[in-house]
Amino acid sequence: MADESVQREALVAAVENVAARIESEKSHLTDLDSAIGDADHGNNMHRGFQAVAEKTDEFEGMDVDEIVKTIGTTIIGNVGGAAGPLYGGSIMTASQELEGGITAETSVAFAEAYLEKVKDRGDAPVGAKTMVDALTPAVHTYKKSVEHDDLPPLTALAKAVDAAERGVNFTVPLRASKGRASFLGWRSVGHQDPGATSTLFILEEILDTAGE
Amino acid sequence: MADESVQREALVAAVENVAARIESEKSHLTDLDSAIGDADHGNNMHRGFQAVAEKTDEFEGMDVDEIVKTIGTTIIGNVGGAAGPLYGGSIMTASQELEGGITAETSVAFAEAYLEKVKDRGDAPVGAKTMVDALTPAVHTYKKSVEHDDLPPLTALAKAVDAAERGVNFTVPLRASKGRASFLGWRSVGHQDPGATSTLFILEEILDTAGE
Amino acid sequence: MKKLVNDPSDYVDEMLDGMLAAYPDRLRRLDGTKVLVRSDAPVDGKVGVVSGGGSGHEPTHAGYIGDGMLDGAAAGEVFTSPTANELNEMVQACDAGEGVLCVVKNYEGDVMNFDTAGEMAEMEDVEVAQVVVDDDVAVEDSLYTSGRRGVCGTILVHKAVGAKAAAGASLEEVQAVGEKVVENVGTMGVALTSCVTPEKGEPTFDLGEEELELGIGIHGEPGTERAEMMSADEVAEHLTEKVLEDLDIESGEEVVTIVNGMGGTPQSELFIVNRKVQEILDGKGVETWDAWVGDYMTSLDMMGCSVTVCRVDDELKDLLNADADTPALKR
Amino acid sequence: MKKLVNDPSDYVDEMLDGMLAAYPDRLRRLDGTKVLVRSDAPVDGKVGVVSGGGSGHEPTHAGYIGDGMLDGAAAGEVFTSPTANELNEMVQACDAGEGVLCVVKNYEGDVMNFDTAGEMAEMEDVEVAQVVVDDDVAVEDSLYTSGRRGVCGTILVHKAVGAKAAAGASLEEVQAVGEKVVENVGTMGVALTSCVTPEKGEPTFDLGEEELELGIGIHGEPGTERAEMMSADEVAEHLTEKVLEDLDIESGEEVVTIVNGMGGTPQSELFIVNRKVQEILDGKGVETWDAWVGDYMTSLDMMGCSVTVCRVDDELKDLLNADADTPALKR
Ligand SMILES: Nc1ncnc2c1ncn2[C@@H]1O[C@H](COP(=O)(O)OP(=O)(O)O)[C@@H](O)[C@H]1O
Ligand SMILES: Nc1ncnc2c1ncn2[C@@H]1O[C@H](COP(=O)(O)OP(=O)(O)O)[C@@H](O)[C@H]1O
Ligand SMILES: [Mg+2]
Ligand SMILES: [Mg+2]
Ligand SMILES: [Mg+2]
Ligand SMILES: [Mg+2]
Repeated sequence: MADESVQREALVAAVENVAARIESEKSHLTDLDSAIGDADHGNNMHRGFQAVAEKTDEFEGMDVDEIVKTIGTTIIGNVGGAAGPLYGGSIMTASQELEGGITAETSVAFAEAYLEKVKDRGDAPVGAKTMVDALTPAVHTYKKSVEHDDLPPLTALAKAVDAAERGVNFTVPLRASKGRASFLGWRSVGHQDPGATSTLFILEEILDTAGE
Repeated sequence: MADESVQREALVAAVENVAARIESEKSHLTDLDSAIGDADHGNNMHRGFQAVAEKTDEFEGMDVDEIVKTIGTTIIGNVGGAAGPLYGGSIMTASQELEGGITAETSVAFAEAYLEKVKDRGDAPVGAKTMVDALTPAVHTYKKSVEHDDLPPLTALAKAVDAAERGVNFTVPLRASKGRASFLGWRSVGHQDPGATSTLFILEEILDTAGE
Repeated sequence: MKKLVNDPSDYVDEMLDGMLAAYPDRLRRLDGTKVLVRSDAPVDGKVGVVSGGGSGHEPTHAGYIGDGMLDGAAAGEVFTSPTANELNEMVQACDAGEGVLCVVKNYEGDVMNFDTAGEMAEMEDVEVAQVVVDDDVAVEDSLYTSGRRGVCGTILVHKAVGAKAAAGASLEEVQAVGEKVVENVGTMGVALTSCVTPEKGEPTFDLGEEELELGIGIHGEPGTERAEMMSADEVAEHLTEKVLEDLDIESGEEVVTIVNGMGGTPQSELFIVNRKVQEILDGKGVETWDAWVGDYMTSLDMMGCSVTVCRVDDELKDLLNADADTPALKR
Repeated sequence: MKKLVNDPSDYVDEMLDGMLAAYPDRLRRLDGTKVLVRSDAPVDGKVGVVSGGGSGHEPTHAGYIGDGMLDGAAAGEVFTSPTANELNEMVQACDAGEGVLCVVKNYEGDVMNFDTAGEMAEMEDVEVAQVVVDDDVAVEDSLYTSGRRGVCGTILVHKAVGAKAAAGASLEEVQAVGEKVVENVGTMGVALTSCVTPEKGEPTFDLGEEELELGIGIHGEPGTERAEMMSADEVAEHLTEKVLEDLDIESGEEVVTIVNGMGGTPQSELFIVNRKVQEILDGKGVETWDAWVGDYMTSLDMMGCSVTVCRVDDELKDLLNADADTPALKR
């Protein structure tokens, strides 16, 4: 396990990469939200990760779990909408699992806690056409890869990203039963869920950062 | 000079022809008014002459001057805008000249009185880019043709129509100084005045009716 | 045409019926006309105050009928002055023997029809006076125009003369107050889009994605100048500076301002403009005594706004602040 | 983009500053937030009543701050719920020790953020209660949706709970009145055009010249159904029948109605729709006790309208009629 300052640097790099990715996907995410929502998901995510990126100076000297918690509260305090509490609140709660730093073990615990909290807050089952559809296969795959197949975390994460992508594709043919898209009834079928998509982008950037 | 009932029939025919012409030119007149006014001249004129056309039953038994007066008051009561008082009020006032029926002489007096009243009400000199620019040459030509050249009224009227048309064309290159078009300043240059145009249409129909 | 409309030729008629259905206790329609009056008109012992003009400027005119403002409002067809006949009927219905003040916007059609109506009413022994509003500073008042247009400043005239009449003033006094407002008020407007009249069904003028029209009136007529699209702050600056200059307003003076929406512009944008208008006035040491923001005098669905500034003294402040109870304005 | 706007990311901020500039005596902004409160908040001895949600619905929410309605309103970004942090600050600023009622529109974002804010405030010993408004009858409340949306009926909740709180009722009583309105109110909306958000700068959805969207919400989201363009009467019929059926309103009952504009539709058209709405109610023997017509809950510059019907009893009539003094609504 790498020491704290290496982990801190990795977190900063991850935050910067995610923020940059969200920035470049801003209008893509908003367009997805236009089709079945209210055309703000790109702006919401962008506002949140800009705020987080501006906080990286403060991370110096913080423990890893504190840093992650700060990321969560910053998102809560800047995003609003459904994405704010779902992303921010879940990161904040799950950050407790990272006490003592990021290991293969704590990362699995974090992922599980995060998923749990999203489902708890949003009350969306799998198949409701939400971020849960990207998250669930990703977390299941990550846990199985680490705990049962004994794969190194980086390999496990790559598999998780792959799983998330399938989840995103899975949302397309579904009728939404949660979130704004549910107001459209059958008309939501055929469109990709924005929140699942942003979840995938974030996982991809974490994987990229971890690979470096 | 034809007897009263022939004149009455001619008036009814003229009203019907004018109403039909205005109906077919409605959107043309409104388009002209869109460019330098408020896009209602066609509707205004149409509303007025429809109302007049619906009154022709009542003409039975009226004297010619009474009929013309009724045409004027009907226009006043149905048109509104600038066109209502200008057309309707002037017809009403000038109708006095037709006491005893339409002759070459009374028709000239009517035309002069009508022009006088329009100028009086609207206070527009020639060259202000209004109906006055069509009306003035028409009335001048009509009077000269009848009184000085001893032409038959029908020939004189044909010349007047020709004069009105020159007046309409004359409005195009002018800057408006009266009416809504004056609010546009120099931007009114290059557009044809709607009121001058409707004046020409009416004169053309009167000529056509008189020719029959 | 993107409109909630049935037969376009019933537009004004059905709009008035819809107003009556909303305010059955407040409003009454004169039979066979497009004139609405207070249900209790004429009001005993009070000078009547009436207005009118083309439709399409809602809530102007009938929205301002009620205690402390108008006794009657005549609705013409869209953007077309009402006929003299209907104006005359309105004047007569609003006369309680104290005379009637007509608030007229300076358009030749309106002026000519109100003039004729006044003559008709006077033949029936009704005392009639007029205030002609011409607050639009975009148009020069010169030999080359038919004068300045009456636009959003008219609302302040309605409010002031209505309050004066409600206070029991004479026809002459009510008229004098109206003229005081007219002398001290200026307005300038901008359009981001044309409006669509129900009869025509298409935009009155074409405006590119990156263009706007400055110096527009309220009838969908093109403005005095076409310009490149501007930011809200630039628009606010352009309009406010032009009005202040025209009125010659100086540091230390008190004013009331209106940021008026043309119908299709959301309130949020009007507030963004108001922010800048007040910043400009502040910077010049002009004191805003009251700031109105909203749709007071519109052009159907046009996007855009106008800025009105009116110099106020104690009398006008009292009158603008006085009680009013109308569908569109309550104080 | 045809908007009076500067940097789109300053949209909400500058709008709020513009409101403050218009109502400096009435409103106050909580430092560093997008929350406006009554300048005298918290009001001694009174239950606090607050609301909030995304911006773009003006005059909702801050336009309803004042005597007899809201004590505070939190503005999120356009169509985005405010953050829990800001909602919490609002709740605390509006608590005079009698507790605070939060009026929440039923969107997952709003509900989650208000929930979190409530928990935060309760940790500071503020008693918090909620009324969740879900009046949109277009959406089925079923396993297949996240429930019904809160739309224009929210205004009646604001009015009723605001009046109840002003009358000195307890938090529980105020909440109960809110729930009574929620049980008796239904709304259905139609869009003739999409709206354009300042950040996106383009229509949220495309709609052909001859199409409309039925069953829309107030966030520019597409509706439940696309249909061919209809006349005003057909639109009124469609919306009204659907609401009446859902509420099971019968002959002899009394209701208040709202014909609400979505922002880009002129008032004249709303009155044309109101005419037909009242004709339909009349035909069914339903008695309209009061009819509201105007822009109460908008979607930026969207063209379209919604029809709200709310069954009223004596208590609700008293509360809806009670004095209110806010920028957007006075009684
Ligand atoms: N109840 C829910 N549970 C899980 N995810 C949800 C829920 N509601 C919405 N989401 C996710 O949030 C995304 C929308 O986020 P965003 O557009 O930022 O917020 P809003 O819907 O408030 O405008 C959706 O695409 C969906 O993935
Ligand atoms: N002062 C005036 N004198 C003479 N004609 C005028 C005057 N003002 C307007 N007009 C004529 O009226 C026409 C416009 O009529 P119309 O569109 O029906 O009324 P409005 O201008 O009230 O909308 C103009 O084209 C012009 O010919
Ligand atoms: Mg969204
Ligand atoms: Mg015209
Ligand atoms: Mg006109
Ligand atoms: Mg949103």
